[in-house]
Formats: sequence, structure tokens, C-alpha cells
Amino acid sequence: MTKNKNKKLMRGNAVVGEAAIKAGCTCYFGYPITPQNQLPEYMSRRLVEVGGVFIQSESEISAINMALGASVAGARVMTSSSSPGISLKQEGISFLAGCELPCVIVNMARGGPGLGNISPAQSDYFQATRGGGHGDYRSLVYAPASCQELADLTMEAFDVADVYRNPVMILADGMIGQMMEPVTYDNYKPREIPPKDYILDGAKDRPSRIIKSLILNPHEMEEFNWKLARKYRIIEKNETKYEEFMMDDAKVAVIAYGTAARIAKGAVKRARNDGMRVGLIRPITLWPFPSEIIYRRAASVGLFFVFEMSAGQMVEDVRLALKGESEIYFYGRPGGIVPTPVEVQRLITRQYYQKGLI
Amino acid sequence: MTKNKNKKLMRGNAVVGEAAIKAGCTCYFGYPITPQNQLPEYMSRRLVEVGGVFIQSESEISAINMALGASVAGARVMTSSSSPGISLKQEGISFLAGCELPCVIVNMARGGPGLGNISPAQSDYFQATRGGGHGDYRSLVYAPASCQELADLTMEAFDVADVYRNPVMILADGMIGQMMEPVTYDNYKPREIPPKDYILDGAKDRPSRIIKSLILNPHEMEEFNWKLARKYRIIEKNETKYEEFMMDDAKVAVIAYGTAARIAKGAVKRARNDGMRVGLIRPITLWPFPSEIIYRRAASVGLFFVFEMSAGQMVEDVRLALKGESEIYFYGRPGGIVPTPVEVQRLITRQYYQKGLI
Amino acid sequence: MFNYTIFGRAVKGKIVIAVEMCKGCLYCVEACPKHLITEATRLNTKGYYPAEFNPSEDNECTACTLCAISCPEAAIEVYRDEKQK
Amino acid sequence: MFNYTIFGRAVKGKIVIAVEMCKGCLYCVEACPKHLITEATRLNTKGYYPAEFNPSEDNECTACTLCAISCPEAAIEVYRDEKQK
Amino acid sequence: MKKIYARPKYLKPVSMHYCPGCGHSIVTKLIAEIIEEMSVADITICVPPAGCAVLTYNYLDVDTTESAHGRAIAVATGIKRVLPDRLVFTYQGDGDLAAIGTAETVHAANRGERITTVFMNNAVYGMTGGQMAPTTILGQKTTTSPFGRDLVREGAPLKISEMLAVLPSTVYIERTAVNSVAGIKATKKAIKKAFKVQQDDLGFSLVEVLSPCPTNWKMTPLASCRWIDEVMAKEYPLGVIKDTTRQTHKKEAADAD
Amino acid sequence: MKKIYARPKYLKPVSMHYCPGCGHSIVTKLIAEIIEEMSVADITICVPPAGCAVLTYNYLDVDTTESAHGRAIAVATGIKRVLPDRLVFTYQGDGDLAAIGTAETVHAANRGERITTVFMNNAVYGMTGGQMAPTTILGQKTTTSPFGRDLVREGAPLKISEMLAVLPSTVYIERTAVNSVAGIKATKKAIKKAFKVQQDDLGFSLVEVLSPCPTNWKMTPLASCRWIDEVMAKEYPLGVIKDTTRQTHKKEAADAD
Amino acid sequence: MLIKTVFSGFGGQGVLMMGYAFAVAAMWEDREVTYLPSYGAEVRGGTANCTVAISDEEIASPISSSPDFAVVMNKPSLYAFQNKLQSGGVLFINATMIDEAPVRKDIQVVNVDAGKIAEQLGDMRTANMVMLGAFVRKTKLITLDNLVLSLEEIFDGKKKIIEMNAGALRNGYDIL
Amino acid sequence: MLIKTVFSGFGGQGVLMMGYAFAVAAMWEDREVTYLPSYGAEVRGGTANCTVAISDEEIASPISSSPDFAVVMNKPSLYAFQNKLQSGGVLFINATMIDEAPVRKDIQVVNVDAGKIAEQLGDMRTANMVMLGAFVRKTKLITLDNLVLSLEEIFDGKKKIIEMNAGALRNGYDIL
Ligand SMILES: Cc1ncc(C[n+]2csc(CCOP(=O)(O)OP(=O)(O)O)c2C)c(N)n1
Ligand SMILES: Cc1ncc(C[n+]2csc(CCOP(=O)(O)OP(=O)(O)O)c2C)c(N)n1
Ligand code: SF4
Ligand code: SF4
Ligand code: SF4
Ligand code: SF4
Ligand code: SF4
Ligand code: SF4
Ligand SMILES: [Mg+2]
Ligand SMILES: [Mg+2]
Repeated sequence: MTKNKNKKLMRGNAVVGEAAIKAGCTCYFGYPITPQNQLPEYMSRRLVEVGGVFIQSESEISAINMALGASVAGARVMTSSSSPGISLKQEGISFLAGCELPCVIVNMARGGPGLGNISPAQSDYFQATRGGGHGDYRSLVYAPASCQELADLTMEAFDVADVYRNPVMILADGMIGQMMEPVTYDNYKPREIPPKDYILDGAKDRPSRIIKSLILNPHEMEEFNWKLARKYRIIEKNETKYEEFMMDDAKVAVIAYGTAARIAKGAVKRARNDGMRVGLIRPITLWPFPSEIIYRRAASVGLFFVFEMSAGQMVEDVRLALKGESEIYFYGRPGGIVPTPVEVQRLITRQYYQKGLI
Repeated sequence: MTKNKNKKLMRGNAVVGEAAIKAGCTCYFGYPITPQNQLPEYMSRRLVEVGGVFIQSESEISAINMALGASVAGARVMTSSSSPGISLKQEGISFLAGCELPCVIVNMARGGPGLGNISPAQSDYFQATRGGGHGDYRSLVYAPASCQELADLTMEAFDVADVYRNPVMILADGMIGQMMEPVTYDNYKPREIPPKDYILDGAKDRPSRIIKSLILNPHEMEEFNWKLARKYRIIEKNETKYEEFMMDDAKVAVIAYGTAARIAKGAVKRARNDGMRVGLIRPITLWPFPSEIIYRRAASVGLFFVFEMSAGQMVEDVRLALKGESEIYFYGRPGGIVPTPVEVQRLITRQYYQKGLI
Repeated sequence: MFNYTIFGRAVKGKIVIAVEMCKGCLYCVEACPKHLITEATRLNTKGYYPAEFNPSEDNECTACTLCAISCPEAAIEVYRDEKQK
Repeated sequence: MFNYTIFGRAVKGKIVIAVEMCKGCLYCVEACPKHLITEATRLNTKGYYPAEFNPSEDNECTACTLCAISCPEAAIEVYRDEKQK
Repeated sequence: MKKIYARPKYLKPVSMHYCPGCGHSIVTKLIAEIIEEMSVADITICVPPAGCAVLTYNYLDVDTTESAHGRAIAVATGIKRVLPDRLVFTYQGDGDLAAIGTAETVHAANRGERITTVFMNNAVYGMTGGQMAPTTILGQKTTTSPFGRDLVREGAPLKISEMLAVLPSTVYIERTAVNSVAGIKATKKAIKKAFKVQQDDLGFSLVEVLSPCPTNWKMTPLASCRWIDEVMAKEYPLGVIKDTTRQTHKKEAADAD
Repeated sequence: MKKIYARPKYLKPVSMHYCPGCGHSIVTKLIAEIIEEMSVADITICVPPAGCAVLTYNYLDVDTTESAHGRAIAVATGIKRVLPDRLVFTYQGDGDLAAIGTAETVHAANRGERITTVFMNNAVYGMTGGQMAPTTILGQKTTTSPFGRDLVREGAPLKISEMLAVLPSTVYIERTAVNSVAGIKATKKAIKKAFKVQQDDLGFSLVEVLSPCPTNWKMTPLASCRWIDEVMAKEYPLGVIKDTTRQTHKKEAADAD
Repeated sequence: MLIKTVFSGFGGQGVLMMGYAFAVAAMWEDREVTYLPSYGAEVRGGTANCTVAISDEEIASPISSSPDFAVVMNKPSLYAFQNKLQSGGVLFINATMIDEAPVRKDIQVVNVDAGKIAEQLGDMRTANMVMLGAFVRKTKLITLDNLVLSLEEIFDGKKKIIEMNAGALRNGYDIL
Repeated sequence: MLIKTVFSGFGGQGVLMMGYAFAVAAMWEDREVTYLPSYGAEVRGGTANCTVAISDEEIASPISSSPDFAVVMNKPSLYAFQNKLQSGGVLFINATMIDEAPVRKDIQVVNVDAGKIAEQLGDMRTANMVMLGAFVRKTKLITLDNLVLSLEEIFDGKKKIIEMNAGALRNGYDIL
């Protein structure tokens, strides 16, 4: 037996919870919704153990606003939900962005629109990356593809939220939330966090402070909007993450994230076994989107094969990245369907030959 | 005096209300928020007069769900709000789309994110066109640029919503909502509406009906998602609207919508007076976006000058439309600033000369 | 033949349990004043031990419907034979 | 000289109104038991007719602070002279 | 032999997805019976939100619309205002009605919407797997109150029916339980009366039903029924909480300004 | 001469944006006085939501955070749970607290959050221009109840303080009015007591203040004050609605399961 | 030609009504017209104003950063708009409420003792119409007749009010 | 090699536990492993199941449309999975609860009287462990030792429970 003491088989939802605790999260506010319930359930026990704050709020709206309050008070805070509940949080997310408050928001997405179903889906991409809320703001969006990455990115999310004073979203889906994989929390390398000199804890020995997003004067408001825009440019520069797999000599690049990327990687491996020059680009941050690498790959890649578990959302970012430089094939499976690697491979193969890439 | 009996000087918000009544809207549910308050105020009086239903609901969320209920019962129904309130409606909009229910939703947008301010802004473009809610759905989005168009498009919106059984959004801003202009309601040409054989009014002499978006089986859900996608393709084909102004020989095409388009048109006229070959493409539907005409114009236009009262949102659709075919210059004024035509003209002129278009 | 009378009428009843609808909650077992219902020893295809109707000559069903009223699955039908005494 | 006593002490008061803070709500006018405050006839720069303090020798301010308490704008300061009688 | 008790006409001939012994099944059946007895199948519109009862449309053979979690009563309001002569009812869980839907509930009740709410109180979030509900009993362990609900941390069980009774436009509010034949009969009577209140245009009516959730209570169905008697009904006393049907005459209500 | 009444220390030296005679200005001033008298400026955190009072941070010289319309009490909950030894209060309008924020209000009160709510009831939506509020009086004309609030169409004025008093974890609820010197003094006393309740960790405390909105009532300030006496206070009787501070001992509360 | 006018004063002075009446009359003369009131929170307790643009062709922006005409009914409005007025523009001052003169020399100033005249006419509240009458006489943007007619629409046939306001309009028109 | 196994049965039969124990043991043998339970509303009152994938390299999909092995503890599970099993796959049948045989001939069937054996061992509820023991013996995917060790982690040192379950595991292992 080679039991690795640091690895534990954990369910995705619980992994997020433990990772948060390990990253110093002391507050969780949330409301039940499938398929993320094990996260609040985990937190309801663990946060009491570590002396933190857990509230099952009366709604998702209350949850995001309690989270805003905890962030105002300087705590590391998380809230989570799944698609319909995340829609309800949009006003709150816009307020977090407008008040420049850090907060980690988890979306274990499910099939939509409406009540939809509880199967894994990737149809909240637009909402996550374009800001489903009002105003010119962005949330950082991480798209983990495994439980280990769920751990790593959750811990990083707390740091990143603090560094940029911005909401950060973990966008996964029911499958990643429900599945168990071996996980270690040893990969976390905490970043240096600037002092939180904006938080409210009573004006003791300092002038009183204000946290707000209301700026009635349009000129000042415009200034603030450009300030945010500059921050977002910096985030784009520093925080874009992706994985390349077998891209060196690839003629076809599959682009997929999260669960779809796992499947896609399996498909790519199979295609390689069949001698096809196929690789995978996996965006790990959805915003900022790894446009540059995709654009750069257009020089050598003949076809970008975009695979999403949606009717086609990220494909727009790929189009934007490519600026017409290359052909795109889109394969979408909305509604909670997770195709097999074989299905995906079959389509890749067909495209590969159709494009004459033999 | 040439008093046109059919023209009335009316405030944008009231215009929407009167247009709705003229289009057969019998129900309004809403919650106060500046700068759209005159709309619920107007409806609170008018709907009682015509024997309709007006409820000032306890929140925006209640409003959109009451509207959903009225739509379920077969009524023509409207709800309205401004940016933060529209964020709160996102879950409801996703449900309307998922249940395929018609509803007209008005957003008199204001500056954001967060509480922002109440000045006119166009920073809810992403939310409106990409679906701020969860799931693979789209709302039709009209972007009127004057009170007259507010009237025309509102009336059309009710028809379009019924024809496609889909939520339709009127996206304007505080300026259009607050300003008064002469308006006539004579332009309305009602469309033929398919019989509403899905509504609930008691299963009298027919089998009982179900309205729902919950589809637990992922395969059926996928089917439904593709059905929606097909509907959206048809909408794209049939309902895309735009205005071209002085585009025939234009070397620079300004692209702007709503309030920004008014300003832009003024700027274009001034530039023309100075002998520059500048035109305007004004998307009237934001989704579906008039990508085709923009792409077609790339053949003759040297520069697309995108002007938005935001930090840059529609510009993505222009990029998508152009597929790298032409250069884009973006001029954004977020936060509630409405620049003058002169300011915009100045920038156009500079670009015009820099590009050597003399 | 009739062991029970209501308002001067002899009543004889029986129930029919839709075994595949039954989920074995035992509410009917608890409800039957005559203890005529028991849990079966074999599972139905849904995986539940369904209720079983076990009347006997000296303990017959009165068609009181209590079992049916208490059945969450509407799995019980009650029949009554009414004859003037 | 003192026309008012509290607990055996002669009290003389006065108030100072920050005219530019005043919005002319007249709460102080209503509140003053001695009717020492009136509405001015000229607008302040904000466009309000501010309150005016009009004591007289035979109707002096008692520094009761009622006007100040009722002033929404915190525009009134109250002063008191206390002397043992 | 004559069939004297059969599956009700408006209960579709399918097996329900509810767990063995679930109160939802009982009340669904009761409503089907009531609809038949009151001959209202062709004017009834049912509005269940997300919750274990979300699939009610698969069982009740009347016009039914889904609603978002917590918004059933807003949706029902929209329907009823458009169709004032239809019988519109919501069928809501405690999480739905008393947590996320609190504002909708309070205000629809306060406006005296002419709708009826069947309020299924099972002291947990059934559908999502047994989390704490606003109505969870003090000390009760749920998946999100693993140490038992604590007064200081989580507050007291919310008696929302009693709160709603304070509002002038609520006309009839009763609490029953479906843990016994007597309770089932009382529940049926109460729902029938509530429908009647709506048909008479008197105001808002609500029946709170204490309902077993054996699965999430981790008890057998029969033990669940006992728990309702021994614990739940102590916290939530059964009976009529408010009944002003005699005082509330339609005309008066209309005239009151 | 000695200055015996001056602008309070924690009221910033700026003119407030409130209309002439607005109750918000009075209560803002009172809170500044209380903060000074209780020496709590360095531990106080104020949470005003959208509403006429949204700019409170420009006036009160204490740590203040904006909150979304209706969500002040949720934000305050988040703050207080992180910083249990600070004095956290919300300052909410009637639209905010009793309409869009109903769920937040009810549940924070029910959890007995150790926060204080100053609830400004002016029977209208002030900031947005005088629309009907949940607390608007029957017959009162507003911009969205142009024919006067009607019981059947719009429901009765919502007495949310009385509703909250039903909840076991609310400890102190009082209704006052700032339409007279006596009322102002009573309001000050009540808010002070409510802060004390929080500091003693007893539970949730709320002071409802009937507050003139001359602008939207379309009355002079003095007429507004009279209207409060003659009309509003008839619907919303002044006085202590609930006070269990004597019974509620911190320890007991903590021990209760 | 595009002409923009700002009407400004305290909330109670009826400045929005001035702009509205002017805009309605302009509409009837088949001009393009926009009317934009100031709105929202910042107005509270302060001044109200509106901008009316009239033109022979489509109006791009209803907003005016430098109006051609400004009608100021109180001092804060004078301060707010005296510097925004276009060079060569005309400033109409309600002399009853404003005892100051603008510092700029590149604009034309028209003083109208509108408040006093209205008072003499029997109702202080018609000062706005007095002012508007004078404004129309001076600018010749629309006819007095149409303006008077617009009152009928605005006051929805309420004879007495219409007459009173029409009288004030004519009086203002005549004094210039 | 990638091996996927489905464990399926009624909610109370401990099928998730089987999969979990198997997955933990596989993890300790340094295999890549994923465990995916069925979840959500459709489970209510029906069967529960989970899928465990083990492999020597990264696992693409934790879902299995055609598992290599299926362990069915009750009849509905037999119906649900007999046709999904890969050709050549092995079907483990809890013979105590299932008196039917699958129709397919291209699969291997292992009947284990798990319920009865568990009963004989003194606790019906350990039928899952009996089955798991047999499964491990047959498939040789992991060692029995590691499986027993995994119980220690799972039951967090609760001696008696561990022993009981370990006994059942060994019994199941031995009967094949
Ligand atoms: C906006 C939103 N939040 C959360 C959910 C998840 N959800 C569905 S039903 C439910 C609560 C179920 O509890 P209850 O209302 O008490 O009904 P029960 O199942 O107990 O009958 C929740 C939280 C959802 N569907 N939508
Ligand atoms: C989500 C959202 N909805 C609506 C508004 C607009 N809004 C701002 S304050 C307010 C209500 C003001 O009324 P009240 O709470 O009674 O406070 P008051 O101004 O009367 O003191 C409203 C509706 C908003 N800012 N955000
Ligand atoms: S009808 Fe009555 S007597 Fe007959 S089985 Fe049912 S409960 Fe027993
Ligand atoms: S009550 Fe119905 S479901 Fe329950 S055991 Fe009896 S027959 Fe079966
Ligand atoms: S202090 Fe008292 S007496 Fe003096 S002015 Fe004020 S109210 Fe009048
Ligand atoms: S109370 Fe204050 S604001 Fe009001 S009139 Fe007197 S001094 Fe002025
Ligand atoms: S989980 Fe509870 S409420 Fe839901 S069906 Fe099962 S027993 Fe009924
Ligand atoms: S509108 Fe009313 S509440 Fe708001 S500041 Fe003015 S008087 Fe006060
Ligand atoms: Mg429940
Ligand atoms: Mg108010």
C-alpha cells in the first residue's frame, strides 16, 4: 500500500468547502440548491468547528448581500449556488464589483433556462463572463476541470479576489460538484495580499470610511468606470490561465473548458492514438479569456474545434480571439448532456478528414 | 397653426405606457426605480381607466413573476425597471424564455455597476443581449433612439413577443425615458398572432395543460434547447432591424444605438458638412444584431467607429460581425455621460484623417 | 353471512390494493380497525414490501374506507355490498 | 434683568441660526414657547426663507433648546447665561 | 359489489415520485378529490413552485404552471388578476413559502389576493435533500443544522401562518396535519373551505399542512406520523388560526376604501 | 455665554440634501447625538440602503457602507457576524424594509440578529418621487395610487413592526414620531435603548419612526407634522410594541437550544 | 436651425411648465422639438430646470451644454447657467427674485420683473407665464397665439386657469 | 487501462458505500480514480447508483454509458444496467434479491447470495460488503487488504463497525 496521507477522496462540493477553509475563508452564506448542496452542508459543520460564520440565508439574494457585508467587515467570504440561484445574485455581484469588494462565488451550473434540470451544463458562460448584472464590470471566472483543480483554484480565488478587490467566480457544474476524486491541498501558494485599508470595523483611531458604488456625478462615475476598466486590463494581463495539451504540432485545436475539457482531452488522446495531429487548449480562466494563445495558434492550426456543453457561448470568445483568422467548428451539447470522449473523437475525426488534414 | 391632432408631446416613459395600452397590453407589474417611474405611474392611472391590471409589486422579482403569471393566463403584459432592478429580474426572464412565454420588459438603463447613478447609460448591453440569466436563451432587444421609436417598437414588441412566445426587451436609458418628444401611435401595423393554444384558463372542453421549463431528462432538455436555438435562428433571420444613414459612399461607418445613435447622427451630419464621407449604422435590434449589413459594409468602409455610452460592450458584436475584416475604433463614455455631437464629430474627424481617408 | 351492520343494513366489504402502486408505507395497516391489512413478505418490482389484504371469515372488511383514505398512493379501492337485512 | 429662573437660577439665553443651513421648515418657529422665532422675508441663497431670532427685552430666550431640538438641519445653536440669583 | 372509494378522477393514473409515506402524495390526492367534488376541474389553475411538489402537473389533471422557487404566489397573483373567476391555488413547501418567498407571501396575503395557498410544512427542504427550513424545530438536526437548530444561531421556527393572520386581508387560515385519518379528513375539509373562501371572493386563504417527510427525517412513515403529534404539533398547534369568513362580506370589502 | 446646544460632533459640517422639514434630517441628527453620548463612534457601523437616506455617509461621521435597496439588513448581518462587538445598525425606509426587503427583515429579526434597525416610515417611496409604499394609508393618494390606496386592490397598510413583534427573537420594538419636540425626544430615547439592547446582546431591536415627507405628501412641513398626529398615528399607534429586555437575559438565550 | 433654451428656477416656480408650454407650441408649428427635464435625486430641495430644443431637422441631443437662451427665475439658476450660455446668447432674468447682473459681457441680458407683474395681475404663481411671454416676444421662436393655444391642451380646458395664464403670457409679451 | 464499474441498488442497500470503499482503496494504490453518484430528484424513492472509474492515467469522463463491471443489488438495477454493460463485461448479481438471469449471452454473470450470507453473518446490512468482497476477488482490481484498510478511514476508527464490515468483505472474498 502506498497510501498518500495528503490525498483524500472528496466530493467536488466538499472540496470547495475545504479549500475555502484552508485559504482562510471564515464566512459562508448560501441557500440550498441542487447540485451544490454538499457545499453549504459541509460548511455548516466545518465553519462551526473552526469558529467561523455559517448562515443558511432565507434566499440567494440575502446570501450574496450577507457576503457583501462580511466582505465589508474584512472577512474572506464565499457564497455558492447553481444556475437559477446565481441569476438571483446578479444585482449583488454588480454591487460587489461596484464597491470593489472581494468575494468568492461558486456556480455549480445545471441545465437551463428556467428550472431546467440538475444535470451538468455549461450554459451560464455568458452570464459569468459578460456580467449577468448591470453595468460595466467583470468578475474573474475560473473553470476547474477536476476536483484537484477545484481545490487549487478555490484557494487561489480568495487571494485573487483580495488582490484585485473584485468578485471571483468558480464556474463548474453538477458533475464536478458531485464527483469524488483524490485531492490534496498542498499546492496552495498564498499570494501577498495588500492591506485591507478600506474595510469597516469602526472608525477607531482613523477617519471614518465609506464603502459605496453610488456616484451621482456622471463625470466622477465615468472616472470610476475607467478606473475599473484599467483594473480589468491588468487582470487580463496577469491572471489569464490556460492549459495546452499536445498543441505543438496540432492541426486541429480543440477548445473546451471544465467538464467538457476532460471529455475533450480523452477524445484528443484517442485521436492521437489514431495518428491525428490534434491538441487541446483549455481555458482555465474564462474571463480573462486566453485569446492571445488562441490567436497565436491560428498560424499553425487549421481548424479550431470548439466543444461546449451549451448551445454555443464560449465559441463567441474564440471567434473574437481569432479575428477571422481561422475556421471554427462548433460542437454543442446543451441541456445536461455529457457526451463520451468517443463521441467527441468521432466528430473531431470527421472534421479532421473533411479539412483534408491527413 | 398646423396642429397635428395625432401628435402629442409625451415623455418617453409615458410613451411606452400609452403604446402598450394601444397594443392591447392589459397588465402591468412593476416596482419604482428612477429613471423609469413615470411608466408605472402612467400605468397606475391608465390601466384602471381601461379596466386592466396594475400592481405595484413588493419587488422587481415579484413583478416579473406576476408578469409571468399574467402571460400564463394569456394576457399581454409588461414590466419595467432600470438597471439594478433588471438584474433582479434575470431569473424570471430565464423562466419566461424557458417556458416560452411572451412578455415585454423595459429597461430604462442607468449608470452602473452597483447603485451607480441615474444618468443615461448603455452598460446593460451584455446583460440584455447575452442573457443575464442562466441557460441558453435569448431575449429580443429593441433599442429605440427617440420617443416616436419608443412608441413604434413598444407596440411591435408585444406582437413579436406573441409571435415567437419569447420575452422581448426594450432597452433605452434615462434620457429617452425622461425626455418629451412629439409622438403618434398611428404607425402601428398589428401582426397576425398565432392562436394562444398554450395558455392556462381552466381545462374547459379540452385536456388540461402544463406550462413548465423543468425537463429532468437531459436528452429531452437538449432537444428543447435545440428547439429554442432553431427559434432564435428564425428570429435572427426575420427580425433584425437597423437604420443606415448616409452609408452609400461612406469611408467611415459610425455604429451606435439608442441615445448614442442620436448623438452620432448629429456628429455624422456635421462631418458630412465638413466634406467627410461618414455614415451611420444604427442597430435597432441589439439581439438579433445586424451583423450581416456590417460585414457587407466592410468591403467599402475603411474604419468602423463604434460609439457607446459604456466601457465597450456592443463593440464585441461589431468585432464578431466583422470577423477581422476591418479596423475598429471604439469610443466609450460610461457612467452616465452623454457627449455632444461636436465631441463625437471631433473624434471621427481625427480618425478620418489619421486613416488617410481625405 | 354479514357480520357487520350499519343503520340496519348488513355490510360486507373488500378492498383491492394496486400492488405495484404501493410503496409500503403501512399507513393502511395502521388505519384498518379490523387489522385486515399486513405487510407482504415479497417485494414488488419497485422494491417495496406492499400491503396485503387478509380478510377471514370471522374478521371481515367493513368497507369503512379508512385504509383508502390514509393511502398516499391512492392504491386502495374499496368495495361494499349492501343488502337490507 | 433676568426674566426667567430655573431651580433658583436666573437664566438668560440666546440662539444663533446658521442662516445658510436653514431650509425654512418653521419647526423652530412652532417649537419656541416664547415665540421668539419668525420667518425671514428674504430668501437665503439656497432659496429658502430662513428662520430669524427676534428676542426683545420683555420677551427673552430661556435657552430651553426646544427650537434646536426640533431643527432638522442642526442649524440652531443655543447659549445660556447662568448666574446664581 | 359497489366501488365506494376509487382513485380520484383528477389524479392521473401514474405512480407519483414521492417517497413512501410522504404527505405530498396524501394532499395531492385530497386536492384531486376536492376538485372532483366541487366540480371545478375546468376552472382550476394550480401553481406549484420548485420543491418536491414541482411535478404536481404530472399528477393533478388540471391546468398547471410551474413557477420559480418562492414565486408561486406572485405567479398565481398574475393569473388570478387576469382571470378573476377561475380558482387559482398555489401548492408550496415551507422553504418556498416561508424563506425565499417570504416577501411574496406576506404581500399577496396583505393585498388579500383571491387565491388559496396550500402550505406544506414538513420542517425541511425536502427536494434538495433535507436542509434546514424556516420551520425546522429547535434542536432538529438537518443537513445544514448538523448540531441541531439553535435559537441564537438560527432563530426560532417561523410561525408564518400566525404572522399572516395579523394581516387584515387574510380571511381564513387553518393548520392541519396529514398524519392520521382524522387529520387527513380535517385537511380535506380545510382546503375545501379555503377554496370556497376564494370562490366567495372574500380574500386570501391558506391551509398549512403538517406533512411527514420520512426520507429527510430519517424515520419510517409511521414514526414520522408520530413525530408530528409528539413534536411538530407542539410547536405548530393545529386548528383554525384565523377565520373571518362570517365578518367578511364581499360587498363590505369592496366598499371599504 | 455657554453653548448648551450645538451641532453634534458626529454630524459632518455639511448641509444635508433632505427637503425642508424632512424627518430623515431630524433622525440623522439624533443618531449623531446618540453616538456622541454613548461614545460609540469608533465601534459603530451604519448601513443605509437606497432610499432618501442613501447618502447618510455624507452626514454621519462613522464607518458606513451602502447597500442595495432592501438588503441593508442582510449586509448588516454579514458585518455583525464578523464583528460581534461592534454596534451595527441599519437605517431603512418603509419601501426598503417592508416591501422589497420583507424577507430579509423577517428573517434577520427571526434569527435575532444582534443589530438595530431604524425604520423610517414616511408612508411613501420618498427617493423615487412619492410612489405608494407598503405603509401608505388607505385612501392616501400617491403617484402610483392616483385614486387613493384601496383595500381590495392594494391591501391594507402593512404594520410590519407588529408582525415582527410576533417573533420570539425580537426583543425591543417601539414606534415613535418625529413631528414634535416630545416625539423627537421619545425617538432619541428609543433609539438609544435599541442600541443598548444590541450592546447587551439581547436580540434584534427596531425603532419605527413616523417621519414627515412634506415633498411627497405635498404639504408644508408643519402640516405634515399635523398629518402624522391626525392620520398616520391613528393607523400606526405610537408606543412600545414589544419589550422583553427584562425577560431576555443573555445567558438564557444562549442556553436555550 | 437648432435652438436650445434652458428654463431654470426653484421647484415651485413652474419652470417645467414654461418649457412644456413652449415645446407644445413649437410642436404645433411643425418644428422638431425635444423637452428634457432635470430629474432624480440631485434635484431634491434644489433647483429644477428643463431644456427645450427646437429645430427644423431631427434633433441629435436634447441636452444642452451651452444653450442659446437661458431663462433664470432665481439666483442659484443665474449662477448655474450664466456661464454656460453661448456667446451671443440671451439671458432672461426674473428681476423680481434676482438683484444681480451676470458678469459676462458677451451675452445679451433681458430683465423681466416677472414676479412683480404677476403679483399685480393677481397671482404670484403666473410669474412663469409672464416670463414666457416676454421670452417669446424677444426670441420670436414661436407665435404668441400658438402658445396661448397650447395652454388649452395643457390645462385640459380648465377655463379660468387658462385665462389667467393666458393673461399673464400676454402681459409678459407686451412689456418687452 | 480504464475500468468503469457501476454499483446499483435501493437507497438503503449501501451501494454508494461500496463504490466509495472501492474508490478509496484504488486511490491508495495510486490509481487515478473518480467516483460519481447519481444525484438529485430522479433518485427519490428509486434506485441509487454510483460509477467508479479507475485508470493508470487521467480519467476523462467519470460517467459510464457502458461499464466494464456492474454490481446490481436489486431487480430494478438489473433491468437498468444489464443492457448497458460492455460486451465481455461482468455482471455481479445479488442473488438474494434477484431471481432472474440477464438475457444477454455476451457477458459474464457472477451470482452472489450476498443478502443471505450477510444474514448468516449477523447483519443484513453488510450484504454490500459481502458483494464487494466477491467483486474484488473476481476483478482483482485492488487488493483485499487495501479494501479492508479503507474501511478504517471510512468508518473513522469505529472498531466494531469496521470489524463487522471487514468480516463481510472477507467472507464475500472467500466464497468466490
Ligand atoms: C432560485 C432557486 N433556489 C433554490 C432552488 C432549489 N430548491 C428547489 S426546491 C427547494 C426547497 C424545497 O423545500 P420546500 O419548499 O420546503 O419544499 P419540499 O421539497 O420540502 O416540499 C430549493 C431550495 C431553486 N430551484 N431555485
Ligand atoms: C433594486 C432596486 N429597486 C428599486 C430601486 C429604486 N429605489 C431607490 S430607493 C427606493 C424606495 C425609497 O423608499 P423608502 O425605502 O421608503 O425610503 P424613503 O426614500 O421614503 O426614505 C426605490 C424604490 C433601487 N435603487 N434598487
Ligand atoms: S375498508 Fe376498513 S375494514 Fe376494510 S380493509 Fe380498509 S380499513 Fe380495513
Ligand atoms: S397505505 Fe397505500 S402505499 Fe401505504 S402500504 Fe397501504 S396500500 Fe401501500
Ligand atoms: S431656546 Fe427656547 S426660548 Fe430660546 S429661541 Fe429656542 S425655543 Fe425659543
Ligand atoms: S427648524 Fe431649522 S431649518 Fe427649520 S426653519 Fe428653524 S432654523 Fe430653519
Ligand atoms: S423528500 Fe420528503 S417531502 Fe420530498 S418526496 Fe420524499 S418524503 Fe416527500
Ligand atoms: S422626498 Fe420626502 S423623505 Fe425624501 S428627502 Fe424629501 S421630504 Fe425627506
Ligand atoms: Mg419543506
Ligand atoms: Mg419611505
